[in-house]
Amino acid sequence: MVEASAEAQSRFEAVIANEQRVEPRDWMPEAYRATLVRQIAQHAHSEIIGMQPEGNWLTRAPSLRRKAILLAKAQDEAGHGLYLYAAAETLGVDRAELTEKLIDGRQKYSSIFNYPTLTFADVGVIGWLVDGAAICNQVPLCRCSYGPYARAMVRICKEESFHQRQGYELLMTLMAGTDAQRRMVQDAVDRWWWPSLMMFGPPDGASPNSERSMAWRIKRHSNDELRQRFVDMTVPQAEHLGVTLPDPALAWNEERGSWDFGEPDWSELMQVIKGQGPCNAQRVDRRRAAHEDGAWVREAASAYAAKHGRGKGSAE
Amino acid sequence: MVEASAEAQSRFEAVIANEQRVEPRDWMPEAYRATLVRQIAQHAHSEIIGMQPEGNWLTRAPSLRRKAILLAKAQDEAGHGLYLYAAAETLGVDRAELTEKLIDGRQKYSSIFNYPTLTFADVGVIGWLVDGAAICNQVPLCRCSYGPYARAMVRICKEESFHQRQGYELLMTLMAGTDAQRRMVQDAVDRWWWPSLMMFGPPDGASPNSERSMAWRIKRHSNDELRQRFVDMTVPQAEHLGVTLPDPALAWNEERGSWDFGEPDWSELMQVIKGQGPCNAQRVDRRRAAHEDGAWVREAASAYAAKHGRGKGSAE
Amino acid sequence: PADLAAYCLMLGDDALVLSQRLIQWITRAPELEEEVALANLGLDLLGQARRLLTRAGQLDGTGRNEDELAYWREDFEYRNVRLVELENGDFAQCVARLLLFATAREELYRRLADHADPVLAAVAALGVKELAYHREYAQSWTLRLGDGTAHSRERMQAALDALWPWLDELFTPHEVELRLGVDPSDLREPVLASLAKVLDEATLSLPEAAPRAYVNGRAGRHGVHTEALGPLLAELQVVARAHPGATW
Amino acid sequence: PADLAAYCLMLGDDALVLSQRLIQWITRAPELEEEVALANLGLDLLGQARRLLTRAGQLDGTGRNEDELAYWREDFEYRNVRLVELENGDFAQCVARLLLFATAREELYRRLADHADPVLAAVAALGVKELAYHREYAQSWTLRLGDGTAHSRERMQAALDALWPWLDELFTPHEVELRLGVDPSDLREPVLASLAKVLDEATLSLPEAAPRAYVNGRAGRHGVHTEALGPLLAELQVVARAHPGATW
Repeated sequence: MVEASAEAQSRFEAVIANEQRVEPRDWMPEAYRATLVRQIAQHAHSEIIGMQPEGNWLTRAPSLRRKAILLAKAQDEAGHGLYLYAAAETLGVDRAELTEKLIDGRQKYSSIFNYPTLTFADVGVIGWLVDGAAICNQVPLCRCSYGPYARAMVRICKEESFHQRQGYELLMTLMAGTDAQRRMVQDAVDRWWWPSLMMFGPPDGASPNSERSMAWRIKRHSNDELRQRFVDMTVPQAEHLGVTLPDPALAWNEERGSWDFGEPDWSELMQVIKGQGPCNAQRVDRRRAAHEDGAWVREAASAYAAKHGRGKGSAE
Repeated sequence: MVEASAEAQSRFEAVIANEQRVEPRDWMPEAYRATLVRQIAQHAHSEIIGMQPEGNWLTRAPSLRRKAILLAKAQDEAGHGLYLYAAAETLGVDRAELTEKLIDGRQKYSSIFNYPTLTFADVGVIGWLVDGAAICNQVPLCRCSYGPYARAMVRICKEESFHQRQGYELLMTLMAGTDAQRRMVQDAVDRWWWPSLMMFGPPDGASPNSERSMAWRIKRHSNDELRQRFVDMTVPQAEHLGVTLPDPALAWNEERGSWDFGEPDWSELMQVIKGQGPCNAQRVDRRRAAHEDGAWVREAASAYAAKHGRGKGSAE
Repeated sequence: PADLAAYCLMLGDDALVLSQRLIQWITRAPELEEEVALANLGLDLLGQARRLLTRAGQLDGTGRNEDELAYWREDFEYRNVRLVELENGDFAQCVARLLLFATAREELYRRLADHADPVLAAVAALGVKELAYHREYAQSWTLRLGDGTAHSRERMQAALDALWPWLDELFTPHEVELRLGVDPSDLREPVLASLAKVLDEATLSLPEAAPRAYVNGRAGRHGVHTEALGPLLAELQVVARAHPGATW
Repeated sequence: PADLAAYCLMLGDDALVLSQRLIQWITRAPELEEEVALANLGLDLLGQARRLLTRAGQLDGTGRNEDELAYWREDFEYRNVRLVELENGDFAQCVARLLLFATAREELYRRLADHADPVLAAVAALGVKELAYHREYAQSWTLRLGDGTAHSRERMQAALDALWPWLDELFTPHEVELRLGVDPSDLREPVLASLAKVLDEATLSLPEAAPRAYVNGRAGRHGVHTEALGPLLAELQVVARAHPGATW
């Protein structure tokens, strides 16, 4: 790559400083571009892999209305994946290449999806806690310095809030239901609470790349700030729902005007990040199988498009 | 093939006439050999394909005792297939070749297995009616003129009778059970009765090869004789069970000392024989898939045996 | 109204069961665009199923709602044609089934859009548009796979050959249909003409396979299904049945 | 007796669930001899499961029989290790799972054969012989696949690599096991030694994969399973549950 002119460099810095948007045609530092590619790709992969844990209950949803809601959500997630891959493509990578990196493990997705969904209540709890945590992480990204990513996030966040409300509504219904349904909810909360807290990443002291991302206005809040915000938002919701969050250290701190809470089991998280989570292999295997089983279909579409002079062979 | 000496020919005829056994080392007419190969192969294929309709309920058997019984039966059927393929191999063909002929449609299996098993009661009804009809067909084969086939049939018939009693016992249990269980039994009888009658083949007038098989003492009774024997045996069992056989023409004929019965829908049978039955494609596809999916395993076993100088590579 | 209820159940069960088969594709499709499209088709069919089952429950005098009908009937009470319940197979089979079903169902809905029953008419009127999109989607993939690579043509042809024998059941009238004056054998000619045109354009052969036999004259519309339906319903119903009387 | 009941349930569930997985192979095995052998192994495990569940029902004070325990518990009440519930995969995975499980279970049964509980001791005493056969069967196929063709070696190695991370759960003590004095961590050394020997002879590498994580410290023995168990139980239980109170 050509060395950037001092002028381009200072124009980029001014855009950042003035809270304006960097656009695809603009010059940007290589490290900024690489950071964005990594983050957007990881985010796109998370949408796609994230279809699996809930997708696990699509065929078994216990009412046709819930089935329709869940199916619409799966469809939204595939759509989010598409927007995000498109945003990544504005940075000069392509989707096929990112998919390869996902299935051979060179790029990550959110570790939360490496936990199993074991009852239909998990669907509600994922909506409430996992989508809730995702929203805390993602709302600030709507003001991210990179234009295409910020715009994708605006649309995604709107839909995510809708999913979160649907999740919470499902849980309210279950808590008003039978003992077995309430038990399912509490069990799901017990399993998902700590992994949700870990979605904000390691404690600030152990998060080496955060500072630069903050300077570039890709990231706007530290991991611990966002985690605290999530806990403060969620505790009253849990009370309203009537479930117990599985943390004996959880206590209102008058002085801070915030909830104190315990320390997640970071060693378990590290296992999951290193690929040893309960579902890491399963998730990637499924994605790989879909990709490989579909290769002949994509080839046929390309061959057809080449013969008939149409664009790249996806459904029109 | 060398022309048989007149002496060999007359020795063969004497063996048949004296109700002795033809053995693999003996000279035999080519048409006799070909008839036996076709019949034994078809019989072996029927045992193997016949595992599928009942195997369909192995994973769903509603009590652990019934699951064990059904699993033992599936194991017996695989065993019967092995004896029969071994009997066919004494006539100079090999199992792999017969399997190829099965999966590419050049050899048949009993058409009864092209009907679906739709409830657990089907397992009982198959034991009672289908194994019952098979026994009517097979008991005379224990005296078949070809020694290896006759000996295989002795062992097989013993196990088949055991399966038939187990099937009937299951139906007795269901008929003593809930309304839903009784309904299942009647529904299964309604579906399996006519196909069972068709297991004896077309009416004698339309069965061209029967006469020669009878002369060779491969076959000993005509299709219609066996069918009548089966009906006479089964009607009182149905009464004892408390089910209705779906034939309004069924009536005791005092004069004949036998039951009169209606005509099966031969056109439906012809559809099934021609490959258009509800399950023809499914049954052969499953067998083909198992065979093809297992090719690499069989190759590995052969390669290992070749390296280590052991016999053909099946489990020791 | 008993006949009309039975008819709504037939059409509703077709939609529900095919929707379940499409749903099984989610997270397994060859491309993300197809994930979105198949979910979309599944949602359309699920919506039709919900309205038709609801109507059936109103008309049959039992007052059962859509969930009671979907989750608490046994397979012999389901009235869908066998085509929609068969296991998924590969993407070519997905496309082939959609092509056969959508072509026939669009044609049927077109005729039902002015049916005397206002609910059925409304489902059909909206359904014509939905099914036209499903047919177009299936046609566009039939073209791509048929006229794509040699390998894809072979797979698409195999899929059509495998599913063709089940098509006839969609044209074979049940006594209820005859009494209601909605004989589906009228669909045969226009549907076959449409399919022939698409297959020709896709460089595929029109299969010649004969229809699949019935069992003593009964098939899907009479509740005599294939071995594929039981496991499909077991999966569909398992959670609902583990919690009788619960609200979700 | 509550601890002993819980322990019988753990071992019984291991046997029941693995038996169900083996049963799914029937009509799908690579050779008829393997149909016979896998049915045989499945029958042995099913027999062990029936005796162990019966014993658990006697000891836990509920008086539940084998079928009430097999058909009417939810997945979070199942106590099997996750290894036995994973989906079947190919024949190499079938062999790899049998090898890991049978080597460990034979070793365990050997120690339990003189247990104070006469039923558990009897299951174990018979089970040692059965499991020795299972292990030998798995070993013989490990050798053939490992030292067969280059392709089979690759698949056998991949299967071992995939299943190895689940092995550790068989050695990780549950509090019930500690209280009963049957700490399974004692098995680790002899089992790993046996496996190392077989893999070496089969020209395979000993996998180095780390154990699969638990969920907040809980896994199969605590009723926190993989996503594979729910569908397995749905299939196992569907008919029984459709007819509550019926006798079969």
